[in-house]
Amino acid sequence: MISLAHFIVLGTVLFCISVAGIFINRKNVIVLLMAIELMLLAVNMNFVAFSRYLGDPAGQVFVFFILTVAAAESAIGLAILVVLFRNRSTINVAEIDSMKG
Amino acid sequence: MFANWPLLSLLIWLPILGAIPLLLAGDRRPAAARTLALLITSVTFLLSLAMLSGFGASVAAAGTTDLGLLKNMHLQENLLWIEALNVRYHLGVDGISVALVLLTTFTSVLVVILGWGSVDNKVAQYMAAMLVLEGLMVGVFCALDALLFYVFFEGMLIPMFILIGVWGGARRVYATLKFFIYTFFGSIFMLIGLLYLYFKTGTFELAELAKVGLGAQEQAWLFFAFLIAFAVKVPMWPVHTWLPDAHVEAPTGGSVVLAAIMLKIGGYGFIRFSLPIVPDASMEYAWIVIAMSLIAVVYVGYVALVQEDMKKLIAYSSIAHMGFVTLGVFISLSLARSGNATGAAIGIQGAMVQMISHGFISGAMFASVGVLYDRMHTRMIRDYGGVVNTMPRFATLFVLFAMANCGLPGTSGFVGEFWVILAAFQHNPVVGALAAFTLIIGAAYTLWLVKRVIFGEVANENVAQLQDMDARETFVLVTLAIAVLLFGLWPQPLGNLMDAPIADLVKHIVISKGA
Amino acid sequence: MITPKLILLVAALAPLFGAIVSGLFGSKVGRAGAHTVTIAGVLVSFLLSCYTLYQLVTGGWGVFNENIYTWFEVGPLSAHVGFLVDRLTAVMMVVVTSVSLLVHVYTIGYMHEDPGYQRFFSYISLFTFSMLMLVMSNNFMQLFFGWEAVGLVSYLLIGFWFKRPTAIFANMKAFVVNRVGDFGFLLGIAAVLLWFGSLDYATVFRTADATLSGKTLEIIAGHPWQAATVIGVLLFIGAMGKSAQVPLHVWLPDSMEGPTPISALIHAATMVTAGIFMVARMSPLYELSETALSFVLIVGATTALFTGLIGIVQNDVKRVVAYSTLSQLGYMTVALGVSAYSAAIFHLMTHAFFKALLFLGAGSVIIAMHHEQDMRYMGGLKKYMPITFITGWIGTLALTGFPGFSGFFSKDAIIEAVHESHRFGAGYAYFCVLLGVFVTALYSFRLIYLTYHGKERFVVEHKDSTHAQSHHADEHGHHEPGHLEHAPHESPWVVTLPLILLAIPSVVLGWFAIGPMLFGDFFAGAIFVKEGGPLAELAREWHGPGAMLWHGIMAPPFWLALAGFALATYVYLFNRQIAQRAATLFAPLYRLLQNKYGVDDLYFALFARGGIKLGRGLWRGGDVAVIDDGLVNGSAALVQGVAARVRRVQSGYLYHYAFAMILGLIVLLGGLWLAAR
Amino acid sequence: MTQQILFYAFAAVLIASALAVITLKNSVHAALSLVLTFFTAAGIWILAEAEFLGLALIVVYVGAVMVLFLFVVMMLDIKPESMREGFMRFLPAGVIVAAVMLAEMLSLIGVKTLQAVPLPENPAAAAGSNTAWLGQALFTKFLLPFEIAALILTVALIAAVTLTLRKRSGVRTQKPGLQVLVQRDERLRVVRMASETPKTGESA
Repeated sequence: MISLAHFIVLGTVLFCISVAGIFINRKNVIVLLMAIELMLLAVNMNFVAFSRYLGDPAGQVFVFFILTVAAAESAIGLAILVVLFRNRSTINVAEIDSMKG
Repeated sequence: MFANWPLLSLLIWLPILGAIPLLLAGDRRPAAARTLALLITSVTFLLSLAMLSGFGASVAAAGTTDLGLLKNMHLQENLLWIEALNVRYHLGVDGISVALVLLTTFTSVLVVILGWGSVDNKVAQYMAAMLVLEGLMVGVFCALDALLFYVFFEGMLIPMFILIGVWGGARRVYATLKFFIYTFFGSIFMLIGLLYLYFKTGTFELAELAKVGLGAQEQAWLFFAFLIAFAVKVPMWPVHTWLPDAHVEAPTGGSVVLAAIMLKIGGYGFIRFSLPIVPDASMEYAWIVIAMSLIAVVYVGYVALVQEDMKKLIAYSSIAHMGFVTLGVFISLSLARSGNATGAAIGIQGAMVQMISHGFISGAMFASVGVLYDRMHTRMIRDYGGVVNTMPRFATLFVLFAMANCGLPGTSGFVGEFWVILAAFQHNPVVGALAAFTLIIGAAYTLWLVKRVIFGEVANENVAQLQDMDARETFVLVTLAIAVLLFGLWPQPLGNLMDAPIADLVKHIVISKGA
Repeated sequence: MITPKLILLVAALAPLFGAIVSGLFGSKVGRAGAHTVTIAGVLVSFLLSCYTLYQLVTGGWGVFNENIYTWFEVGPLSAHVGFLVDRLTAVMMVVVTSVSLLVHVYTIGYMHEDPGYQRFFSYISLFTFSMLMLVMSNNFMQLFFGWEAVGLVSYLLIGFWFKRPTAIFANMKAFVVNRVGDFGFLLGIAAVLLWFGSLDYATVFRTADATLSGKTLEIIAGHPWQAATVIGVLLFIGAMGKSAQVPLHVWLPDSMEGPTPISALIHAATMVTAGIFMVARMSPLYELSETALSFVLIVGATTALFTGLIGIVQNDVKRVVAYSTLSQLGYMTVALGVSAYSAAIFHLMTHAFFKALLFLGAGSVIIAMHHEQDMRYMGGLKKYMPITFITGWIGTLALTGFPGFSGFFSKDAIIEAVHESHRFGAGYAYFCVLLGVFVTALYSFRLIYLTYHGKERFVVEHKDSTHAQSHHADEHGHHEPGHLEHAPHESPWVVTLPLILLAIPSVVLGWFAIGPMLFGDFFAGAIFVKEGGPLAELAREWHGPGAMLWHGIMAPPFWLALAGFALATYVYLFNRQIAQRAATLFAPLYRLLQNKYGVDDLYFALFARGGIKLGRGLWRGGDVAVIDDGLVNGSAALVQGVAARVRRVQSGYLYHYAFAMILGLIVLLGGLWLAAR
Repeated sequence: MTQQILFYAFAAVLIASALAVITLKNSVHAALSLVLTFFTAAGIWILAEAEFLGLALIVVYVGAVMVLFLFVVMMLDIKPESMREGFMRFLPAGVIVAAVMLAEMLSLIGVKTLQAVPLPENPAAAAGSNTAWLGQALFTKFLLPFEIAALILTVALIAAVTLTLRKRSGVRTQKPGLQVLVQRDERLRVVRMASETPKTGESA
């Protein structure tokens, strides 16, 4: 029997993996973006589980929206990445520090 | 004939909206811009004179019985402005405001005439900024809703900011920033205070706020919030240092408006906000204001003595004179609380007369410096000397204004100082003595200025080539001279105008509002 | 309808009218127009003043006390412009307008080539108006009004020759020193308002005793001051400024930078006596405080003696007269101090005439000497200008109190009154006024001898050339001292006529005025003296002016004056070397007097330089350093400094921000976890 | 029971592939691992009876987003070695942070208590299917957010295109606007010249 806990634990683990991913892949923007996708997936996992658990469609509607926004986000993020690469010939985050105060 | 006109709205919006055609007329036709500005300010001034007709008739006829402080408010206009916040477009004038509104409209006409020749860069914009400023200042004096007041109060900074920043002198950027940040810093506290009052009472109506009961702690916080806002505006020592810089960099017209009217808003704020809304805290902390005012009189007097820049000297002298306003207001409060209603009335009357008179005198002084500056392009005292030899008519008027500035009887400068000193002596002879010290120090710095600038042999070739005033300048200065002498020899009309609201205010502030 | 009110209004406003016409429309009316209209104005005023005095003396009018208009009204308190005219006022009005009239006439001659002719007439007419407003006032506000207005005109007139650095320094000094006095005066008025709640003379005087008794003011804890003393002393500080009493006397000698006519009118005859008049007017208040009167007495006595001493060493002819004025004002003040108010007013009156005479005479000499004022370059002028010479002698005799002259009666009355008084300080005052008589005689005759007698100490360069056009061209003496272009000559009639007209009252006024004014009830109702004042004592021994004359010859003052006269005669007429030798012999004393006891220098160092230093310190140290640099720019710098450090956190590296977020999350979760436990 | 086995199987693959995403050297491999992650996630969602979202995840992510990722990864010329700098250095820190967080979260969630709670009956059953159930909510209560989401997507589309659009210098293009505005005088010059007739003799 699958309980709520299964999903939530799975989401948590997924989330922590993505956090670790952000940590160890600090140079590679593409992998960073992928880690963020993972993170969103973890969140979505929770949404789906709770929606099912509470019998409320709002949770799944939200997942739907998150998918939309995440798609938009990754489209723009990748576009930025392309422009960035075009201008700087690198996607190494260590070299991108023009926001330095 | 004006009874049914929305006169106050006209006074506010005519200049502001009048600025639009002025801007549309554009740079290309400066003559048209000047004429139009003169026309608008003149019409506004004439309309403001219409306020006086029917003044004195009781407002209580308006119907309701318990009008409180609104009892003396004429020409009220009361519309809902922001429904959600219960903010009202509520205008009205009592004697106190009328005097200040008249001062504003009067000065604006003169300022436009002053700017006629001395401003030739972006004339239309200059005039438009002046007009907007005029409208907003009138609005400040007419607003009976605290938020409306605040909007005008802050809005006023913008045209002034532009005036100094665009037409100012060499260090104008520094001066404008200092001016803006100082005053803005002050008024933020007032906004917080007003919001607190709003959340407590659900209204911004001044008359309602004056009635609401407040605890001692609440009053103290509100008092200091208002104090910071108005003290910066007055300005009181030690938040006065923006004024000399702003004056020095401002164009002549800007200086005149700044000194003649904008400073008065601080004093007006004390009378409209601090005293009625938080009387107990005002009483409790009156000593702070009194001490600050006395420092303004003595300390700033000494500082004025050693200034090398004429405008700076006059600016410091303004601070010292405005010290009398705050002194008068808060002395009255403590006199009122100790049961001396006459003394209290003397103090507030003195403060009000001092404000009006300072409007004329400091305006005239700055205008005079402007006359010299237009010719010599320097404000340094050491560049002058013996101006009387080449500009006798100007020198005559300048000496008159200088005398008024030292508070010579017969000029309006005397009236306010006289009453305030008398009131201060009733409060405490030592306070009176310190206030009266202005007789000496005021004479010293003003006459020293006159000695170095006006009298003596012609100091240098530039002075030797000076031309006496033209008709336009003569008109402005003579008009101001007449005002100075008129209210010096016969200030009673002012007294009549303000008698009723001041008497009611004195009655109001005696009552503690502890909740 | 010719009412007293109308007459008084016209009397006061006529000079103002003249002043406005010649001041504002000077170029239109021209020189002749200016002097005509102002003299006409003052003449009208003079005639109406005489008429007023006549009506009051004969009882045609009662005391006039009415308000003209309301100046300002606050609740129950109102300040008016109004007139209180009783005999005291009327006497003052006549003195002011008569001297003013003569000075106006004199000015035609004295200033006739000055470019500021109309301006000058405007000023002196304005002065006459202001002075009338001062003496005719029926309340404290208007008194202050006139008080300051005469100060203003004095300021304008001292600085009349505005190109002279000394003149514009002197006028500023005069105004500021006067302001020190006015500071006290205004506080005195404030004190009156505090206790009486009214500014009207009538109310204040009527209730003075009842209101002030038992009232005290405690500023320093444990030292209560009597209300009457506080009021008296504060008001008298004003009088000290205006009447140039020690230590506020420093402005008067410097005021001689102004043209001579105004030295006569303002700085000798009228304005400087305003303080005396004021104290006499306030006699109901002063009588309530022995302390205040003692203060007055001591200040007056000090002024009378010590300023006279300075006069001995002055070389400028006008300055000698100026110090003599100071000394005489001291006499008047002494009289006030012993409650002999009417003696003070009497001396004020006689002094006005003979001192105006002396000043105008000095002016006449100055014209003749082509604006040379140094007595060391004069001498032997009696043969060139007989009228000036004779009137000068008359004035001097009156000043030194030669029996029979007006000054004798007034000054002797004061000395006798001081002698009779038992007030604290009266002994000191008696000493001062007695010695003062000697000093007065010494410097007065020194002036006469150095100016009119002895050898001519000037050189006339063109003896043959007739008096020609402009001797004003070089009026400010930038040529070599003692060198004249033309021989001195008697002044025109407009100058000598006032001298003659002033000489008459200087001689005769005392004879018929002393009886009623001092010992009669002339000032009844105007001046109030408590029972047993010194004048009442004297009145018991009063047997008419003749007897007083006889008595005076026996009394010490006469012999002291004679001694002064003798000494001056010996030293300055016969043996001038002695003066030099005395100067070297008593060098420290001489230098002390030359330096005017160092008071001027002290004030200059302490108040002028000190004030500037203080101002600069406050400005640089307070405004610029603490407030602007410290608070204003300091807070900006603080924000900037904090930001400069905090900005390092903004490394710009994405992973730093992400790390910060994650750390935050961990901390947040940790917090939640702790809270959940 | 089957469900449980399936769940654990999917979960294991999910975690393994997620770990692969963050550890693989080659970005292309990482992207492909992510595809696998999404697939298994979709499977788990379908197990949770959220069929529509499971399918949507596959369609949207695997079909569109991941292809985009692969495009970009392949388009950009990235050397994997330079991207791996500091990987080992930060590995311990990453692991520790992740572990601490995991521990905190799990303890906060309270796994034990939740394990006792079985999932209730599928509420979508009443509506017929999960899609209908979701659709009803989406097009009634969440209509406005739905429209806004659509707008956001459009904006993102335009933004992405605008961002990557490049003005190349030296590229010749037609400017029809200018072409239309051409005046006769700019193109044609009428020159007056003497008429020339070929000399008869020269004509061959």
